[in-house]
This record gives sequence, structure tokens and C-alpha cells, in this order.
Amino acid sequence: MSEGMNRRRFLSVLGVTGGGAAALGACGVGSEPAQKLIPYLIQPEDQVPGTATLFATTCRECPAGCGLHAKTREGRVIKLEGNRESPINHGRLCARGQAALEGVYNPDRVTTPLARTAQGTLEPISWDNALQRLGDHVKEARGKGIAFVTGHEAGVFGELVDEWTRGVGGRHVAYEPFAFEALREGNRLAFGIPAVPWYGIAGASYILSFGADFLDTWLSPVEYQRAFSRAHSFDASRGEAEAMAKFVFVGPRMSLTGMNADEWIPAAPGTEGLLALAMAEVIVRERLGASVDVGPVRDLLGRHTPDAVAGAVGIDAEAIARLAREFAKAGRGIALAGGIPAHYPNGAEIVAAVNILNYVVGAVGKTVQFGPNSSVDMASSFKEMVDLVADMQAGKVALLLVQGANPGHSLSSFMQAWSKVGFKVCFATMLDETASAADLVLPDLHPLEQWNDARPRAGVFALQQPVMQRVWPDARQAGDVLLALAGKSDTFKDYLQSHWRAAHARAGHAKSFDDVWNEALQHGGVYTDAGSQSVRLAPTAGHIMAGAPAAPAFDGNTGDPVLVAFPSAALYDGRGADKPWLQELPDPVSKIAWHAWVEVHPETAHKWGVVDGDYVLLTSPFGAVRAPVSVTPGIRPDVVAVPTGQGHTALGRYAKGRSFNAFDLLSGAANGYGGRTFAVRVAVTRTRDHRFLASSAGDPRDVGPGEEIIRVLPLARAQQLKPGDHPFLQREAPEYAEPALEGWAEEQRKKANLGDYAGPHPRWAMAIDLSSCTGCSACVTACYAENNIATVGEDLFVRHRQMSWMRIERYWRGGEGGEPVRGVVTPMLCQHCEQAPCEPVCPVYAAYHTPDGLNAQVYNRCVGTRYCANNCAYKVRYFNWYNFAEVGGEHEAWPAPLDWQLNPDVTVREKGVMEKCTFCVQRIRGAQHKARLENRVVHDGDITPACAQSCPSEAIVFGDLHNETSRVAQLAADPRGYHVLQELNTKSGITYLARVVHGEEA
Amino acid sequence: MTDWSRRAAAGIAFVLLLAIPAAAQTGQPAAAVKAPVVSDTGSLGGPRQPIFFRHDIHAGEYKIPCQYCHFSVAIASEPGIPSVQTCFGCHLMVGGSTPAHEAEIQKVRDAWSNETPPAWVRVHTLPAFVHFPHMRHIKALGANACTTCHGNVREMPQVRQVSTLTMGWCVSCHVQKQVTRDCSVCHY
Amino acid sequence: MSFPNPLARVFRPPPTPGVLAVFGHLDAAVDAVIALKRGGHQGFTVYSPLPRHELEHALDQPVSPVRMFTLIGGIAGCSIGAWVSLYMSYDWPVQVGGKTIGSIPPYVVIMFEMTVLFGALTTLLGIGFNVLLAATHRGTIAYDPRFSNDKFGIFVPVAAAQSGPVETLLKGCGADEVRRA
Amino acid sequence: MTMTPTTAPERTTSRVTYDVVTRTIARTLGNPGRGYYLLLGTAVGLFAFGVICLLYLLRYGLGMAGYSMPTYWAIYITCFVFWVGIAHSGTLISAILFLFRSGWRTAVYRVAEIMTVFAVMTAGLFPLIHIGRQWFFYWLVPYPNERGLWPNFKSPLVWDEFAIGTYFTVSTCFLIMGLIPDIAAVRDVATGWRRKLYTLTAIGWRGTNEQWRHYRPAYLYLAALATPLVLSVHSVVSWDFAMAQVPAWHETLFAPYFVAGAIYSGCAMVITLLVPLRKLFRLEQLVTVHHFENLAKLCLLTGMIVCYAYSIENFVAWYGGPTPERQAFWYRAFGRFWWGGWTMNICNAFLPWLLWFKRVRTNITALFVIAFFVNLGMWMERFVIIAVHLAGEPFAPFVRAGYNATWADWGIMAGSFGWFFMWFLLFVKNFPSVSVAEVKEELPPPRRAAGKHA
Repeated sequence: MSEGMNRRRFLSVLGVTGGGAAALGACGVGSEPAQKLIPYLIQPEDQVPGTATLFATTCRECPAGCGLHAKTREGRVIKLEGNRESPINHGRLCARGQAALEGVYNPDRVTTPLARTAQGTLEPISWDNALQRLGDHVKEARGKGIAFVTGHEAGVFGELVDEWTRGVGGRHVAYEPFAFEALREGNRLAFGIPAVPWYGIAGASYILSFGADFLDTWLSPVEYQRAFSRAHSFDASRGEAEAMAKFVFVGPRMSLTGMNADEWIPAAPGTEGLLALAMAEVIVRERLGASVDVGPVRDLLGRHTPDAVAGAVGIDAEAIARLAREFAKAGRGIALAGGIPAHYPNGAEIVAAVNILNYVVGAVGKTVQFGPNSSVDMASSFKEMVDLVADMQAGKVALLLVQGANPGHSLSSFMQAWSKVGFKVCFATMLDETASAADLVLPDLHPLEQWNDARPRAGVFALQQPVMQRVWPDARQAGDVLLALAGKSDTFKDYLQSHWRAAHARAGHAKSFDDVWNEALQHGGVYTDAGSQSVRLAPTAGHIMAGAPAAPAFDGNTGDPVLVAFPSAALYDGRGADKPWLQELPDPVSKIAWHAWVEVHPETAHKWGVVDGDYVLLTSPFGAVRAPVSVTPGIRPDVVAVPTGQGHTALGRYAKGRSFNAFDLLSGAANGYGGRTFAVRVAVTRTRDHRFLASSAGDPRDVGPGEEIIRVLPLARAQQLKPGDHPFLQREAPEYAEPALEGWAEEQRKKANLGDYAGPHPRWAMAIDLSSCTGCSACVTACYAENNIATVGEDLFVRHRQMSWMRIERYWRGGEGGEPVRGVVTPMLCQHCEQAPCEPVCPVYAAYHTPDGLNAQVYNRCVGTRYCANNCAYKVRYFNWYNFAEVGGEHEAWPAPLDWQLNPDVTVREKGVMEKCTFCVQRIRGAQHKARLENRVVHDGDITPACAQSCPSEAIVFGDLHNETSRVAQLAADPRGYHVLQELNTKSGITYLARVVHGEEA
Repeated sequence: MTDWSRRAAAGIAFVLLLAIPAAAQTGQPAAAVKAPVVSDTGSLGGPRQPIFFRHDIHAGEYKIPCQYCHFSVAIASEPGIPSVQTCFGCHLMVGGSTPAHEAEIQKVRDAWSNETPPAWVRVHTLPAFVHFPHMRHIKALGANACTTCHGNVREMPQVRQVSTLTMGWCVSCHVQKQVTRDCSVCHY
Repeated sequence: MSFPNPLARVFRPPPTPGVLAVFGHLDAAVDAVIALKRGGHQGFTVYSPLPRHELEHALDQPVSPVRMFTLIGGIAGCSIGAWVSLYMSYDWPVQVGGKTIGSIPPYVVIMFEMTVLFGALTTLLGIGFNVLLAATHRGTIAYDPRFSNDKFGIFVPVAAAQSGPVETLLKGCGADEVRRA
Repeated sequence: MTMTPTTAPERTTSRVTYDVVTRTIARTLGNPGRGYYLLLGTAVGLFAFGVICLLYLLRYGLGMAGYSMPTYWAIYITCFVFWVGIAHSGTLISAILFLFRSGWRTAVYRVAEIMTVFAVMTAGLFPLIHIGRQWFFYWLVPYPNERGLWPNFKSPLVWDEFAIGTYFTVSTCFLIMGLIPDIAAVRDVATGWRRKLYTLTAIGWRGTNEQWRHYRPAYLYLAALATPLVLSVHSVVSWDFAMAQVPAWHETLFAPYFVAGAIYSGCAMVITLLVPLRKLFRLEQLVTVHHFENLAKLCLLTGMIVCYAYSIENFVAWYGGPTPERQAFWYRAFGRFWWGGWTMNICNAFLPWLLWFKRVRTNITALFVIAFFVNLGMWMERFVIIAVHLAGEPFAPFVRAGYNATWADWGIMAGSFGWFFMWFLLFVKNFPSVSVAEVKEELPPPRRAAGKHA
């Protein structure tokens, strides 16, 4: 590759424009084949050139601990997919998990040890030198205070750190900006168990979420989304009552999760608990729930009748009663508390109240089980972090080590105390805010290069193994360094194995350890079931919510709107900001990429006289930021919301200097239950400045409700549909003309079936169930990863020049005249029309129809007239405005070593050509090759496009329409099925299954 | 009988021994050819390689089947470049019968001992937007079909490109063999 | 611009002797033409700065064969257009938008354009060919720059010996000047 | 549609003799003065700037231009259609009016033809500029190649290529044909290098009866071929849009609508060019108010057709159109680009009504101003049809977005004007810009007995 690149560079320097490019154009600029062939010294037996090898490991992008399959080609990991055997994610993976790839290959990784010089700059040093210094500082810091800050570590590395810190008399703080103190504390209050239980969403028939964003970031999003779609997607076969669970979302802001709710209840911030108690009260009073002992909370409930709380909550008592009855009547209901409400000053009480609701309705032990507890509670509470900061301030910390955490970004007080620490050491893959301020930076291995393990929840032991040679040979795993410091000779892998050996011995397995170990490596871990324990209300439950029902007091002056900072679905707490895929992933709700924004309700925006893109100054008691307004109906008028994750001052080229850091607005003090408060009142002042939002959506004034794109059926109507019904079928021609037209079409087809087209062929097609699709956008990143789609950057994104083959369209509906606001989403990708408008207009047959029904785009034939894109009614064709593969070019999308992530099976497109979804034709061809070698036909299910593979709610099904037995053929015949813009007679290959909603005439 | 020739003979025996299973799998290799003694390497076609590897000796004279070294050609889209280990496997014993050969074989041994694989110069190159699945062609044309595109390498002291490898050349064969001409079979 | 080549005969034929008359008035020239024809003169040349129907009537020459060129060219163009579009469609059949491989209606455009193109080109060919042919018959004859401006002219090819009567005839018709060439 | 009795020129240019004609036109080949060189310099400058912009485009890609999803076509195609349109009046005046035997054309048709040829030349550049991989433009040409690939004759773009190619060739032939006798005329009065040049380019024309005999029918046949061609070319161009299913493109009305529009803009451009040219080359005697009035009448006619087309397409959108169609026209009038829609309506549909008044038609200044606005309006019409309706995207509401042109767009557009005027000015300076022979045809021939008609 490099050779070709250099030549291209040289030519362009010479000023060779068209001609030079022509020569290169002809030979596929971007990924020219290597001109030298370097053979292996020893052929790795597990590798066949040109064939992918899978390694099972564990995702470390968030505490959920999903199982991974790392797809490697010629020793390079090129894609991450879910591990089917993992009980957490069952083979599915979210956008953040897939983007871990860009963490390994990030061009701004730390490659050698760095030390702070006298001039205050970081200069490379040798490992021996680095270890020497570290050793000395550890020696002299003994007794003077040593602290080790890590991220959430639910595995052996955590234990090693504990052991080490104990050894040197230090302390270990596992810092997660979004820790779950409130859940732990709330459960302690309610049941006396400070743990985070297992939530059986899949089995629920009524889901009630008090702010728990279990589809965006809460606890284990992939697991919960899969479960949610099982419960909430419409399935007539489950019978009348069970066809589809109802989902009610309570919260100040309509998050991705809220968008998928059948009913959104924007309760006043902090009153979610009151609502829960009131519902519990109704259930107990009307004896709708389980026969459980409610003794401890009787008078608590007595104080919180619907009438008592209605005022504070902001919805009338009848509605509360109705919800309570629905909830109870549904049988297997589940109430979840989390997200923003769990980060209010009274978060713990809210959680406790919701637990009480669960308890009285009889969900505890059924849909909510203690026992298979989540391991998130292994993270330290925010209070511990605050104490550490206090000690740092007081100079009680002589040596501070940081690994896998970036408090420098999320906690400003930490950085203020930073200078008071004698010696700061960071084990880092990237120079983030913390590392770039350290005295000693040690290049750590990326989790995909590491040995480690994780326990996402009790009973699940997930293994983490290196899936490829380390990208930067000079990087070392923190574990190894610690062991070396402790003077041990063995590596961290040995340490890990010794722990597993011990566990194996304890468990007394029949099999030998090596077998167990190897199996674990193959399957990605050892998966067992932890028994559930029964719980009952604790006396403390009765003492919550003392005093008159009211919303809690937020910092800041009353009257100002409440600002809630929510974790960005793509960047989370900011750890994703260094990955272009995540930066370019439009937020599922606001559709904004590459920068942060502040969500404002239309009424409020009107009141303030601001429109999309206007900058406002947000001032809280703790800080101020300038934020561009994004007007959205999905938020309370008296609340504004900002995402976390942006506003980095370091962390590499993709993260640095993008808009603002939401954490700057938040208090650095721990609240009542030892957690951090993510809500604060802010003064809003309008500024003169304006920007164009980098939104994948068009101008909101023009976009509209998208009725012709997304069809919605009310549940009642959907249940009446019989097989064979086609409520969305539009007849252009009268009945009697149909045969004639069909005959004519048949004639056409005959005339067209020449050459390769003669004979039987498959007809590749797709079915997308909109009642399952949540809009989480995992498919979007999967498509980027599989198909070498270039990330174009903020400037081009603003100009709508992104090339996301798969885009998630989000339309707002309702809102006016008191009718409820609803956000509807659909994936939009090439429909692979049988009668594609884009094909006949191409003057060079670059866009044409393959015998197996694909709408193909031949990149190397395309001259770039863009006529096809004009004529495509779905607007799913994307143009290469620049050469995104040009090394050193202004718009280079894959600066080395990021280009290692490129999929060798897919051409890297050149500037000036059209590109679009190919139904992952490379996977189709791969499956066909495989089948041919095995002398068989391709079976249904052999082929899974990247989007379908990743989809956590299993909404996308791919297959051959000509094969009646295939799943896609059956779904295509579903009564809910429809084709977008069917009236254009494009005969599109994608069947959408209408979204189904509870109640509402839709 | 000199020490060298004995070792060479032993080497040949060894190679053939190794070759048998592969030979069995690939059917009968073509009739043996006596590799010429190349005095003037400058006159040979094709690029000069870091090691003067003689396909005509290995594949021609000693009848080593192509797939003995290019091990993945029948199962993967890539034919596979033999690892130094594969070379060394034989040349551990086979030291060469002439000083010239010895010199070249010494390079292999050095490559092994210094752990520096030779950087072969690529002879057959397709643009990145063409996908050529070797296994499909072997499957269709048989294990000895390599010559169809690569020419009779068994008689090439130094491999050179014999076919144009242009699209027209590919298509003409596809037309003649009446197999698909669909663009998206190779271009995606 | 003298280039020795076999075509010299075509481009610069040998000079022809004769009498050149210059007319200031159109009707004079017309009378002269009529008189010459009556006098049984053949192959004389009439110069005029612009086409005048009076002269054409007087000369009444046969219809130009150029139209045949145009016709043949047009037909040829049309069929070439049809052949190109249809042959190229069937040579490598590619389906687009579910349409038939070789569908006539869109190809009519191609046929039409080719008709016009070839028709026009062959017309040019025709005129060039015919004019050149005439010139070779006529040989190089006397000319006067004023003929392209405001004078009409007649050149009668006659040997110097018999030129007398011709000169008087032309004078009689009202030629401004008559000279031997 | 004969505009005027053929005796009219005799009335208006009674004192003009053959000699005067020749001299007047020969004079235009002399030194035209500083004004001319100023114009030429400006044109060359603009052209050079355009070339620089183009080099940027080639080096860095089409991203330099203002395109953005869903506006995949914009300024360049607008310019393409604009210039093709300009090119239409030329052949119309020289061919169709020739068949109609309307004598007044003789004085103006040469300018119109020169304009035609160079306008097509300019137009032809834009499809090459606007494609993504300009260096592969020849893949649209059906030439036998090693890959055995052919272009797709179902694609309107290929029709376009054929139509434009043919039109360029034929109109060039037409121009040259008409020129030959005139070059001969100026040859005989010219001196020095010009004489050499004209001797060469007159390819031996002497106005013999043989030459005229073949020349006149040939000219007639060319006219006969060119006439349907004129009507077809812009129809084909319009099908670039009408064949697509984009609302407000997909209209059966488009062919006549575009042809009328093209002739409309063409005539306007002829006026725009002729007014200064007349002054510059002192052609008042040959090109009279009478000619302008007739051009104005042509503008009026085509303008009325355009006006009708506008009203019909809006009416149909309102009356029968499916929602997207209606949306599109709503967007044209009241969407983000309302100013574009109204500019085209006012300049093209309302302004020509002034031409009903003879006082306007015969007032050259007024005509010049109106012509300018018509040109502006016609450019805007194409911009609205192409860029605005794409930005409005009725089918896929989610991607509806704005469009902002960049310096690369404007630069290359300016360059195209420079390129056009550069050639035009060079040509009119060096070749007869008014037909010598045909103007003479409109004059009474010199007769011995003046007044006595033959």
C-alpha cells in the first residue's frame, strides 16, 4: 500500500491533476495492492490468507462486558462483532463496542513511555528508565499516600491493583463518571441489599421506566435492547394479550429509550419517586398487586396518594391511577429506575420508591431478581473519588497512578488538586486530559491487545485475550508493569491464569484446567447461572421521602431552567470521543454528530427567541459553557439537556477542541447517597453567535412527520390483521387491469432475461421490523466498519456530505394541540429496487441490476455523473466529494494505522464515484464461494449483512425472496409489510413491517 | 560421490517424500523437465527477485506440486506465499549442487537464522477493485490449472507475467467458458 | 501555396484561353447569357457576387446532384444509429431498471441524431465533390476581384483566333469592359 | 411567421449598394478600437480565472463546488442548459427563417450563428467539468475497447452527448457554408496576411454559376436538416430532466417548454450581442431598428409560450399532481429559494408582455435592458429547475437541505462567459460578422434602366 501512496503523493505534488489521477484512478486509488510480498517467517497455523479468523474476547468500552468476536485478516483485526454464546449480548453489539477497533488503531496512541522534562514537556524515554523512576517514586511515596485510580474493573486486573495497593499501603479508586450509587443505595434502602439486581425485561408485559435509559447507556444496553425488543416488538402469534408489552417512560427528556415508549410522561424533575409511590399506593389500596407484606411502607404510601403528589409531579391524579391499574393488570410488569433520575439529589429515594412499586406489584423475584447481580456496583462511589480529591488537595497523596480512567475530563476539581500530588503516573493508550498532565506516561495496551477477564454479572466469567499482535510493540500492559514493579517475574497472563486455576480448583471441575481454559478462550468465557435470592422490604424503606411531597431543590437559583447532563449514546462519558466512527454517528435523538448541543423545547426556544444553531451561554454555580441550541419537542419546557462526551482539551485529533464539556456545569461534590448530581439550574443568556448544526437531518421546517416513510399501526388494528391482508397496498391500476399489466411486466422480464440473466437466480431482499427497531444506530457503525465508509469530518457533515450508507431517519410527530409527542425512526438504506430508477439513467452501466436482484454499483466504471442519485427517490446514494484515502490529504479518513481497519474484501472508493449500500455483496459472494467449495447451495441464514448481524433488537432479516421457506420471504408476506414509496412502482427489495403502538389512532 | 551431491540426493529424496501426499491430492504433475543451467540471469524475463528462486527446478525438475508451497490456493481467494519455514523445511538438508545454487540457498538459511523473510517482488498484480477468488478457479479448472493464467511456471527459471490480466482477457475466457459475465462477481 | 502533388491537376488545372467580360448591371449580364446561348456557346462561366434568379433562369442548368448525397447520407446515418444502439445492447446484455435489453423507443433519439449528422456531412461532401469536378472540366480561367463585390462577369472559353465575334457580342450586350485572357 | 415583406430592406436601406455592403463589412475587419480590446482582455481574464478554478476542481475533487446531498446537480448543469439554450436562436434564425424565406434574417443571422457555435462549444464543456472523474469522460463514447463495454443508450445523458455533438457539428458546417462566399468577398478587397488567410479559407470560391448551382440546394438541405435538429436538441436536453422521476422534472410538457425557452433566451442573447456590436462595427446601415423589432417579436412569441408553460405546470401541480409534485411547486414559490422562483417568473413570464408595445420593440435601449433581464431570468429558471427542486427533495423529506454555491462554482461559470466571449470577439473581428452575399440579395440589383424590374 505505502508504495502506491507515495507515488500518488509525488504526482499530486507535481501538480498532475486529472491526468495523474486518471492513471491512478484506473488502478484503484486508495488501496493499491502491495508491490512487495513479505512472507511469514512461520505460517500461523490458525490463519489462511484471504480468510477471516475469529477470536473470542470481551468488550471493555463500558461496564456491561459484552462478548466479542474479533474478526482478523492476515493477523489484523478488521471488525468486531458480538459473541453469539455470550449470555450478555447474544452475538449483538452496539456502536460503541464496534468502535473499539478505532481505539486500537487510533493514530494518536501513546507509543513509547513519556516523562515530564524540566521544561514541562513530555519526552520519550526507555522502559528501563521509566520503570526505574516509577520504582523509586513508589519507594519514597510509601506511607506518604499512594492512590491508584482505575476505571470500573470487575476482573482480575482490579484484584491485582487492590493487591498491589494493599502491598504499598495505598488505596484503589475505581472511578466511573456514571456510577450507579443510587441503584445500590436505593436497593439498600428498600431491601437492605446494596446491589444492582438482574432485570428480566424480556419476560415483562408492561415496562415502566423512571428515567432508566436502558436502550442508550444504562447498565447493559445491548442485553436490554435485545430483551426489550423481545417483549415490545409486535408478534401476533403470542396471542391477544401478550402480543406486545406496553412501555411507559417517565423522565424530563425523551431519550432514545423515551422515543420508543408508547407513552411518555414528562414528570417534573425529581418527582419520579413520588409518582412511583402514588402508583404503589393505588395498587395497594385497590388490592391489584401481589399479596405481599407492605407493613414497612404503609404510612409512607398513605402520605403519597395520587391527589397528594399530582401537583408536584405535574400530571393529574386520574392519569396516575390509570397507569397504576394498567401496570398491575398487566401481570408481569417491571419498573426500572435509573438514568437521570438516579442522578438527582434524591436519586436513591427515587430508586427505593420504584423498588417499592416493584415489590407491591409482585415483580420482585419475577422480573426483578437479586442474585445474578450486575457487577457495576464494583465501581467506587463518587464520594470515594471526592475524598481522594480532598486528600490530593491536602497534599496527602505523594504518588498517584491512573489507568483506564480520565477524571481530568469529567472532574475539574480533580485537575485542580492534581498539582498538589508529588508524582503522577498514567497508564494510557491515548494522551487524554489526565495523561497529558502526568509526570510519567506509560503506553498501555488496548483491551483488544490485553489479557484480562471481567464479570459483567454474577455467574458470568468473561475472558479477554489479545486478538492480534500489539500495534505498537513498545506498549506494555499495566498488569505486567505492576507485576514487574512488585518484583514478580511472571506476566499478567500467568497471574490471570493462576486466578482461574484457583477458581477451577474451588469449583472442582471434572475437566482438567487446560481444557477448561481453552474452552473458555474459545467460547469467550465461562457462563453459569447464579441462583436468585428472595428479598423483602427493609424497615428503612418506610423512612424515605420524609416531608411533604415536592420536587428536590437543585443547585442554582430557583426560576432558572433545570439542566440535565445525560451520557451521550455514542461518546458515553467522553471515552468514545477519539473514535471518528462515534464522532460521526448521529445522536439517535437529535441526529447531531461531531459536536455537543443543548436541547430546548420549542415553546422555550420561542420565548428566548433562539432557533437551531444559536449559541446560548449556560451558567451554573459551578461553571459556564457556550452551547448551540437544538430545538426538540422531546423535552419539558422548563428543562434543558446537554450531552456529555465532547469538549475534550486532549485525547487526540478527533476529540480535541470540539464544542463544550458538559461536566464543567456540574458540582464536584458528592450528594446524599455518595453519588454525583447530574442536574443543576442554569442561567441561560442568548449570544450573537450562530452555527450550522452538524445534523444528518435536513432543515426541521422542511422535514415534517415523514408519514409516507414510516407507517404506524395502532395495536388494536394490527391485531385484527389476518395473513393475506395488505392494509398499505396501494393500487395504481384498477383490478381488471392487473392481469394485463402483469402480463406486460412478464413480457418485459422475458425480453430482459438474456445472457447472465437467463435461468433461475436468487432475489436478495431484506425485511425490517419497525416495531423492533429502536433507532440505536448500531447498524450504522457496523456498516461503516464493514464497508470501509470514510468519515468525512465536521465541516463536510454540516454540508450533508457524510456517506453513511445506512442512515436512521427520525421524525417527530404530534406535539401540537396537546397531542402526545412521538419520535419515530426507521433505517433507510438502498432498497435494491427491482425496477430501480437509478439504473437506466447511468450512461456507463455503473449502476445496474445483477442477476441475483442486487442493485449494483461498479465503482471502477462510475464516472460520477450523479444522475443516479438525483433519480433515487430514497436518496440513499452517496458521492465521494474528495479523495478520502489520500495520505496526508486534507480529508484523509484513515491516517495510519487507522487504515489497518479497512476491510480487504471491499474496495476503497476513489474521489468522484458514487457509492451506496451493497447488501454486503462481499458477504454474499463469500457465502457463495463457500457453498461452491462444499458442493452445496447457499442456505437461508448463510448470509448476514453487517447491519443485520449487529442489530441488538434483531429487526433486520436478510435472505432470498425466491425461496418461499426463507424467513425474509415469510416476513415479506406479513400483513404489516409495506414498501416505502411503493407508488413509484420501484418494486423495492426491502419490506418494512409497520411500527405498532399501544392505544392511539396513529 | 562428493559430500555435497550426497546431501543433494538426500534432499531430493526428502522433497519427493514430502511431495507425495501433495502430489496425490493434486493429481499427476506434468512430465519432468530438466531445468537448464542459467548462466546469464540478466536475459531472463520478469523482475529480479531477492533470492534467485528457480520454479523450473522446484516445480519442473523435482515435480513439487504448486500447492505444496501455495497451500491455500484451493481453499481461499489468496494462493498463499510459502513461509520461510516451508523453504527451510527442505533446505535444512538440501544445500544445492552447484556453487551458484549453494549461494542462493544460503540466503534462505540466512533468512531463517536472521528471522528476516525475503521481500519478494510482486509479479502478478490486480487492481484493488478486482476480487479474484483463486479457489473458485481451481475448483472449476482443476489443481493444475495454474498455467491457464500464470503460464508454464514449471519451465521458468524466473517467474514473469505471461497474461495481460486485463479485464478483456478475463472476460474473453469467461465468455468462452460460458460462465458469468456479471460485473458484481469481481467488482465490489 | 504551391505544393507539387498528383492532385495538382485537380486543384490547379491548366489555364484555358478565352474572353472575360465585366458587367456593372445584372440585366446586361442576363442578356449576354441569353445571347451566348443563342450563339451556341457552351461551357462559358458566369460570375456573380450573389445568387440571382434572373441568371439562373437564363442559364437554366440541370438540378444539382447534391441532394442524392444528402439522401444517402441520411439513410446511412439512421441505420448506423439503429445498428450501433441495438448491437451494443445485445453484445453485453445488462439489465437496468427492469427494462428490456434492446428497447427501440429510446434508441430512436440516437437514430435521429445520426441521420442528421450523416446527412449534413455528406451534403458538404457532395458540394465539395461536385464543385471540384466542375473546376477540373473548366480548367483555370480568368477572374476579376470585383465579381465578389458588385460586378457580374462572363468568361467565354475561345481560342484567341475566334475571339473577335464573342467580344463584339459581349460588348453589344452592354459589358462595361471586355478583355482577352 | 414571415415577419415582413421582402421589400422592407429596400425601404429601410435604400441608399445601400452592393459596394457599400462589401465595404462596410470589410471595415469590421479593420482596427475596431480600444473598446474592443478592453472587452477581449476582460474575456480572456475571466477565462483564465475559470481555468484556475477548474484545476482546483480536478486536483481536489468536486467537493470544491457547493454540492451537498440532495443537491447533486447545480451551477454547472445550470450553465450547461443555459448555454445550450443560447445556442438555439442561431440555427433557428439561419435555418428555420431561411425556410420561411423571411428576408430580415440576412442581416443578423451570421452573428446568431457565430453565437450558436461558440455557445455549444461552451455548453459542451460543462458535462465534462461536472462529472466526478473528468478524466474518464470518454467512457460515454461508444468506442470499441479492450473490456468490451459499451455505453447505455437508454440513458438520457448519452442521448445528450449525441444531440450536442451533432448540433455542434451541423451548426459549424452551417456557419462555414454561409461564410465561404463572404470570405471570398472580403478576400478580394483585403490585403497582406489577411488576404492570405482569406484565400486559404475561401477554398477557391469565385461565385461561378457552377458553384452557386451546387451551393444553393446544399444550403437548403442543410437548413432542412438543421430545422428538426434545433427542435430536437433542447428536447433531448429537457429529457435529461423529464426522464427522471424527480417531481417538477417529470413533465411531458418539458420538450416544447425548453425549446421555446431556449429560443427565447437565444434571441435575447442575440439582441444583447448585436446592440454593442452594431455600435462597435458601425453597422447601423445594415442592422436597423427594423431587425431588432423582428427579433423582439420572436422574443415575444417564445416568451408567451414560456409564460404559458409556467402557468400550465403550476396548474397541473395544483390540479392533478400527486403530493410530491404539489410540494415541489410550493417549495419553488415559497420554500427556501423563493427568490429564485420569483426572479424567473418576473423576468421570463411578465417582462415579455412589454414587447406587445411597438414603442418598446423599436426602442433599442429598452430592448437591450429587457434582453439582459430575460437572460438573467432564463439562467435562474434552469437553476430553479435543477438545484432548487433537488434541494426541495419531495420524496425523501429527511434529507431536505439547503445548497450554497462556492467560489469554484462561480469561478468556472465566469470562466465559461470569458471563454465564450473570447472566441466570439476574436471571430467577429476576423471574419465577416454580417453576411455579404445574402444582404445583397435583399438589395435591388443594379440595372441599366433603374426602376425597371426583370
